Amino acid sequence: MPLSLALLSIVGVLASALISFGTDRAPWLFRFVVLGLLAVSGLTATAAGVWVLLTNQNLAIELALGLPWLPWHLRLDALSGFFFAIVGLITFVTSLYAVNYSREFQNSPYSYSTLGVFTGLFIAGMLLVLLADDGYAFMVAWELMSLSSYFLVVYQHLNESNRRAGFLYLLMAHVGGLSILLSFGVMVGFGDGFSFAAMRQAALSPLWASIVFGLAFFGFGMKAGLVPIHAWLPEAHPVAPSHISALMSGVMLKVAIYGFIRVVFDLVGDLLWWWGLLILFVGAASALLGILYALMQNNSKRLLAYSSIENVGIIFTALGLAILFISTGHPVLGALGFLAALYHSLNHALFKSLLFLGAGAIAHSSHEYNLERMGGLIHKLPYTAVFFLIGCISIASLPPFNGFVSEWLIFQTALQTTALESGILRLIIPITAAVLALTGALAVACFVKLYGIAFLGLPRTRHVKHAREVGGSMLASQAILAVLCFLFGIFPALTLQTLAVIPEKILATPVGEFAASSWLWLTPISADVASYSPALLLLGIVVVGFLGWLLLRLKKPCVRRADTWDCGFGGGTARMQYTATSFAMPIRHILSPVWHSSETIDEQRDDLRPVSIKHELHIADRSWPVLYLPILHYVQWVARRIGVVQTGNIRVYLMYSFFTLLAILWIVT
Amino acid sequence: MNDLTWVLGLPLFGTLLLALLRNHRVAGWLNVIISAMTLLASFLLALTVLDQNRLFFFNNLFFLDAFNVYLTVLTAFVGTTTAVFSRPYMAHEVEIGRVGMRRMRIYHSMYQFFLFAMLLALTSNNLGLLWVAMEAATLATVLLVSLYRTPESIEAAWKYFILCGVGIAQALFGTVLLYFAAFHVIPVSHNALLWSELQQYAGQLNPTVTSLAFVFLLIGYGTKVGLAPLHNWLPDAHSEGPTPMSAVLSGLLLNVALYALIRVKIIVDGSLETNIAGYLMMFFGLLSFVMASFFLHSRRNIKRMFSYSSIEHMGLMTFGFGMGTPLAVFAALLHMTVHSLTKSAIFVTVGHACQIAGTQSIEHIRGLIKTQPSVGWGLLIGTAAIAGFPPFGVFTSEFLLLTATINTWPWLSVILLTSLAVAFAGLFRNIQPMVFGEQPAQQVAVQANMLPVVIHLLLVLSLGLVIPEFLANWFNQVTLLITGSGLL
Amino acid sequence: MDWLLALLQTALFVFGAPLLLGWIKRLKALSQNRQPAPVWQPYRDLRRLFHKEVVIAHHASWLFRITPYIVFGAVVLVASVVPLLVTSLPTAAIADVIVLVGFFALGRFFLALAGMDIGTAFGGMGASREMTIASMAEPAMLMAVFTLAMTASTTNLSTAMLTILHEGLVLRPSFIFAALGLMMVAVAETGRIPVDNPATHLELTMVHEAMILEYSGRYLALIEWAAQIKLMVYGVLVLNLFFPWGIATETTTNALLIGSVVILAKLMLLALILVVSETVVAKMRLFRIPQYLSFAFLLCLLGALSHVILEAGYII
Amino acid sequence: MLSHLSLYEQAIFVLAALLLYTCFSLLAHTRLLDLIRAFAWQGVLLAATCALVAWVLEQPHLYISAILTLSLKGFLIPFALHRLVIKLKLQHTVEKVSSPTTVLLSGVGLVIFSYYVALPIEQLSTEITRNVIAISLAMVLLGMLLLISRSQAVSQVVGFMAVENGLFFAAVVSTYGMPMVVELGVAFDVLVAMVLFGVFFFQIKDNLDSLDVDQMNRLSEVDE
Repeated sequence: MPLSLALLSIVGVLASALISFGTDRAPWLFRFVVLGLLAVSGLTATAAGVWVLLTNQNLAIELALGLPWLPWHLRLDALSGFFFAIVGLITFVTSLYAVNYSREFQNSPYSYSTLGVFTGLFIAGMLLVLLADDGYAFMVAWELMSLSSYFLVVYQHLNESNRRAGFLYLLMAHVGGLSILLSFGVMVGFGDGFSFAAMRQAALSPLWASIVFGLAFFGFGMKAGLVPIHAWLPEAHPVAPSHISALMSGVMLKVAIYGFIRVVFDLVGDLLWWWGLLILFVGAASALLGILYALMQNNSKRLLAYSSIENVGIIFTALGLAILFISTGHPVLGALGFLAALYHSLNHALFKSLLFLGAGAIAHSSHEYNLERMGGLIHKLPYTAVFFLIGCISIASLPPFNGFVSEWLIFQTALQTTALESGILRLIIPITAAVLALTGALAVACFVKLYGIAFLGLPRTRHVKHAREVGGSMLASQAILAVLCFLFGIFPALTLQTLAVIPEKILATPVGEFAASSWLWLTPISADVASYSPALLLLGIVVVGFLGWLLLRLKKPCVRRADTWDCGFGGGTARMQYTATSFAMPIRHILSPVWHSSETIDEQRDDLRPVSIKHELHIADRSWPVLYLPILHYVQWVARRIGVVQTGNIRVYLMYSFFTLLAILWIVT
Repeated sequence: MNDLTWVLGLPLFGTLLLALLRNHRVAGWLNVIISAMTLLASFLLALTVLDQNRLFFFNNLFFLDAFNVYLTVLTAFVGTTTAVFSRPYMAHEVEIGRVGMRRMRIYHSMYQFFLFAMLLALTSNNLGLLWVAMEAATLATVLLVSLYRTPESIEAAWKYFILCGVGIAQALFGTVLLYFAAFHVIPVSHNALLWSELQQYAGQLNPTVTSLAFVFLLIGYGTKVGLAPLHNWLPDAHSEGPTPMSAVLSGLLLNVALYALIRVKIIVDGSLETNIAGYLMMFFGLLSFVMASFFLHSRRNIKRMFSYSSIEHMGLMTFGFGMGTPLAVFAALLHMTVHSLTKSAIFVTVGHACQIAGTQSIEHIRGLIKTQPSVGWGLLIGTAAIAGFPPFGVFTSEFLLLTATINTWPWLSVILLTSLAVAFAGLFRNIQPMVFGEQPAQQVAVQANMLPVVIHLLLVLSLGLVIPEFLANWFNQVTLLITGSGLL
Repeated sequence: MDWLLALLQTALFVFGAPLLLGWIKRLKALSQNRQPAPVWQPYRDLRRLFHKEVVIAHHASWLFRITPYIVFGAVVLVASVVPLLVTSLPTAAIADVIVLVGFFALGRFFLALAGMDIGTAFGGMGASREMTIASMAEPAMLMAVFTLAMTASTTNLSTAMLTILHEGLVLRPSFIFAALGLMMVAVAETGRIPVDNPATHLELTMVHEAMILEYSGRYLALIEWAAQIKLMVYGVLVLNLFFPWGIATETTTNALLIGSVVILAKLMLLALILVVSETVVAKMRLFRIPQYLSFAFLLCLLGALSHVILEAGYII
Repeated sequence: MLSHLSLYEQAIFVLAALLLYTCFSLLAHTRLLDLIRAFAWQGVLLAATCALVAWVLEQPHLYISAILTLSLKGFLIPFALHRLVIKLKLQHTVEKVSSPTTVLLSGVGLVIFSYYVALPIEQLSTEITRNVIAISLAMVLLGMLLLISRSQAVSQVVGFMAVENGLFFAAVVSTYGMPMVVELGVAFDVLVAMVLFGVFFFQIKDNLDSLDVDQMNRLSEVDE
């Protein structure tokens, strides 16, 4: 039954794609029928996923598609159900959002039909990836997802940046896909057949298992945007329409993580400890570098994209811990890390989508992505401001919201390092945790910058000053996500008890005390090791705040509005505010070698006073000069060299065939 | 009067008729109609062949089995759709005065003659006759390549003529050697060139002679398949001739040449105990594949670029057939089908694109989606299909080929994947700017018939989604024929 | 009963914090041989501030006005979690030390936003500097916590104290490092010299003050008060985590009495140390602070290291 | 040891030697008209061989191919080429072969190579066929050498035809010709090819006013 629901949702999504062919003539068709269908399918998918998760079923079906001897195997189990629910939920929210947002393209050179068709295919691809139960179906769905999202990235193809990003994105996706395909191929080589069941049976020697792991890690890591192969992500995600960015950053990355979990934890099975170490390093590096780069961005959506890299890094760190613990014989702790990863995936999907939708709302009302030109929006977009604030608190992993819970779980897992025998690991893991702590602190700084510059202070440009609050559907969608961020932060115990079935299924280990612990108390290992009760905390903070407020209310409040204190000079203007760049300046100076930055200040001064000061700052991603450009140049070089073969002189050509003939004759005799 | 007479007779009749007909518009229509009738006939033929699996005609001079009847249908089909495309295309060429009436007559009659030669080569049981047909096809296409009489087209035609002529001559030498080997073995000596006989007596042929023969045949037909380093004629011929010709060259001629090679390989494998033929084909296939994938970067002429992509895919097929495991052969057959469908569709769109922009140079074709969305999307989706993105059929065949490679030569699969990625990058970096972005001022939409593109791409798409049972069985029969062991 | 005790302890925190500050100021004045203000001066200041009228910039948003309550609430909650007199109170289980760090971060987050809300250069500057310092300090802090947690194998404060108490007086190199590191971090977090100077209003040097420059009246009172509580919380943390002896483990009257006396003594001592250090050390440039904090981090790292190598013993 | 062989075989050997000689003379001649003459002689010799085989071994159908060869390769094509050369005013052009001696020496090398290649073919026939195959292989390779070493379109055509002569020789002697269908087909193809070549000469002449194929280098991928 849940499976048929899931299939139904996919059919609905595809149907929406079909309908959109007609939307160029009838925009209302797009805004109401197509998006409505998408929203409904999203809800259906969520229902299917949650259902499977709660009842912990494992349903399979074979569609008569694909190859005659290899039909499409589809399966819906707890793991895929969980991610299915995430995808469905975000699909629902974003399509609700798009009802108002898509007006933006009403009178633009870009057609609704393109948007609708490829959005449908994109979502269908993601859902199918989650359902696929054999390598062939998986690859088809995976590449479908990549290809259709490429068309969404280049949707506004008149801007150079979109085209560049699109090409880079598709290239990276293709390379990653091929690597994943190869990893499947190896497993097929040792097992029989492409169905996941057969791959599970495949008996791999540690070497081959490591090769599979390496290929899968590269392929899925490419898609998830791990450092150093992340460079496509901050290019591609921001340039898509905002609700698509939300889908890509919030959901598609999760699909990549799902794939990684499926292949490494489920199909390969017996894990080696050094995999965990590798993932731990790469994950921590991604988290740290991701947030550091995010901190330097002044484009709201680029900033969010980089912070996606950070969060993916955090998730992979947790997975690395899980592998380490499992491979060293502590399945329960491993399961804890695993759960932390899952929970953070869920949370990231929620708040990252929320923030992207918020950024979209800002752009929708003020046509502005550049932080340096925003400011004071809290007065113009009051509701969006509240939701965005909630998003920022959550992503900065501050209590009592959801982001904090998953980070807390990861810390708790890391602190169980004493259980390990190897002293090296016992030392490395806390250091990684410290790196995570640094990441968290930087994240707070980063989102203070984002929110403070964008929403607070004085408006820095005219059109920002005249921005107006966005429409109902956009607000509603953000509200839903904000509320969810709050709820998942307040009732983590319930969620984790539900999720506990997944590691039980995948890793075949009962999960610590989640089953036992009550809804109020979150006690991952045991009550006297660590406990956390966000509900009570919330209660406390409300009570205290309220008491304080009451005490002050006892006597008549006398509040006077006055000008800002301007040190007696007068005339404080918006341009005197701290800018986004200056906000990040101290950190940029302290950690300067991280960025590939060039700063030029030229200052005209007559004898004493400066007349004009021109300041230029360019901050680039190091992965370009280090990784990408060399490969590009190499390929270019070969391509140019190989042209020599085609000299254009017929006698040379004849010589080729002549000598080839002689050579083969020589070989044959 | 059997179906084969129709299949061969119609194009021959068309050749003569169109050679005499003056009015090029009527000729265009007739071209379509005759090709369509040929297609119909080949369908009927296929139906008769598929139930009793091998047929002989004209005292064994011709024969049909699953392999060549499938290629016959494919040839007739692509021939027809291309004819549909060529009608408006050539009309436009006449309008802008690139070709005159006389040459239009040559064009149409040669088009039919080319089809005839292809079908003859496919259906003949006699290797000598096969050779003759191939040579005839070369001659016909030489005329088509030089149709525009520009210095470039003359040059291209000359190179094509000499290179393929010499190559095919070597193929003839190979045939002679084969004949010589069979001469003393096969009782009825004038049957000694019949493929069916040769296959029957393959075991008794002198291995030395057959291996020598195979070398020459490989060089000979390999030149026509476009295997590196014998491929040099291919980009020139593709880029300078009229686009419908490029479509049929890529879609059909290369296939037929490869078909001939495989026929020979079957016999040689029968006589040799080593798998030398297979290794040679694998080597040249891989070489062409890798080389072409790099060639796709930094090209100036769009048609040249796609001709390199043809080389790449022919290399892939040759590699697959060379590998010779049932899975590989099945994959290669599938790849043959989807490649010729996709590639001819691409050439159709490319032809229109060039007419829109009035040039073949890549950096002058821009913003097709704005000028003529149908062409732009056609080109983009066709490219995505040929680059091996699912859910298109090319992905399926490449996937199977990769699986076969991993099962037999695991380390080669790394090379394959790398050059697949390189090739993809090469294709898209050139295509994307042509399709997206702002359009140049002088660009205007042309009267285009996108029906062939739609049909082809839909077919490829459906092959990617599901391979119907009968087709699978059909391919399986062919696999059985080639490798001696089926897949299903 | 326990809940009542917890409430009482929290109240003690909240209302005792100004006293600690007063004591520190007095000591400082004495050390700089100035005429000291009475110890309860901070209470007077707070009272005055509460009665003053509030002046708010014209375009200050609602965020500016709720921030003080949030900051105060967060700090009070933290105070309610930290064992002052007695361990194993029910409140201690609500949050562990990581949550505690998180709550400080929450307060800081809102304070920084409030600073930017006005749209002056000062606010932004203060927020930026505060965030920079905090992001440097947090890893060090957590590293210290981890060292502790690895020893006591818990992040729950009262449990940790109990474990350390049970093990009795063990000389742990790791604790020496961790304690030093934590102290340095505490100095940075509470905005004392040499990281920040609570007594200055020079825009070149001020960090915390720059953020709250626009606050006045009762809002300022709340924020100041919160700062005082924070100071005390850190003090108590350092003391009770590393030198928990004397803290009441069961809720009998004399145990409580002993506990309160002991903690009072300890705090007075700590204040003395702080004052001495503040009088001998000078305020640092902003870009020297990272070195200071990385040194703190190094200490904490050494702590963890020595725990793994020397105490946990076996190493592969 | 030649004395063991029958008269017929000796005759075949003589003809083979002569054919080989004509190939070398093709390589040696740098004037087009001489080249064409030598080619004509080759055709005649081929026809003679054909007739001889037909007469000695009673292969009546070989008479037809003998006649075909004589008329096509012996007279028609050389004559046509001659006419063309005159028409295109090429009779006085002397081709510049980079180093004629190297070409000839490599030709000798090719002959040896082809013997080496044909060596393993012993059983299933007398060594006469083996030698014949060696010779014809040599002729094919020499023809290609001619194609490579000459830059004149005309001499390339001659080289092309020489290649065909070589394999025709093999066909005639070792297998008494091919089945009739093939014979006719081949002849037809050669004829058409010749006609096309004729057409092309004029077009090339028009387009790049000389028949030097080295000047055909518009279509290349170099310097991209």
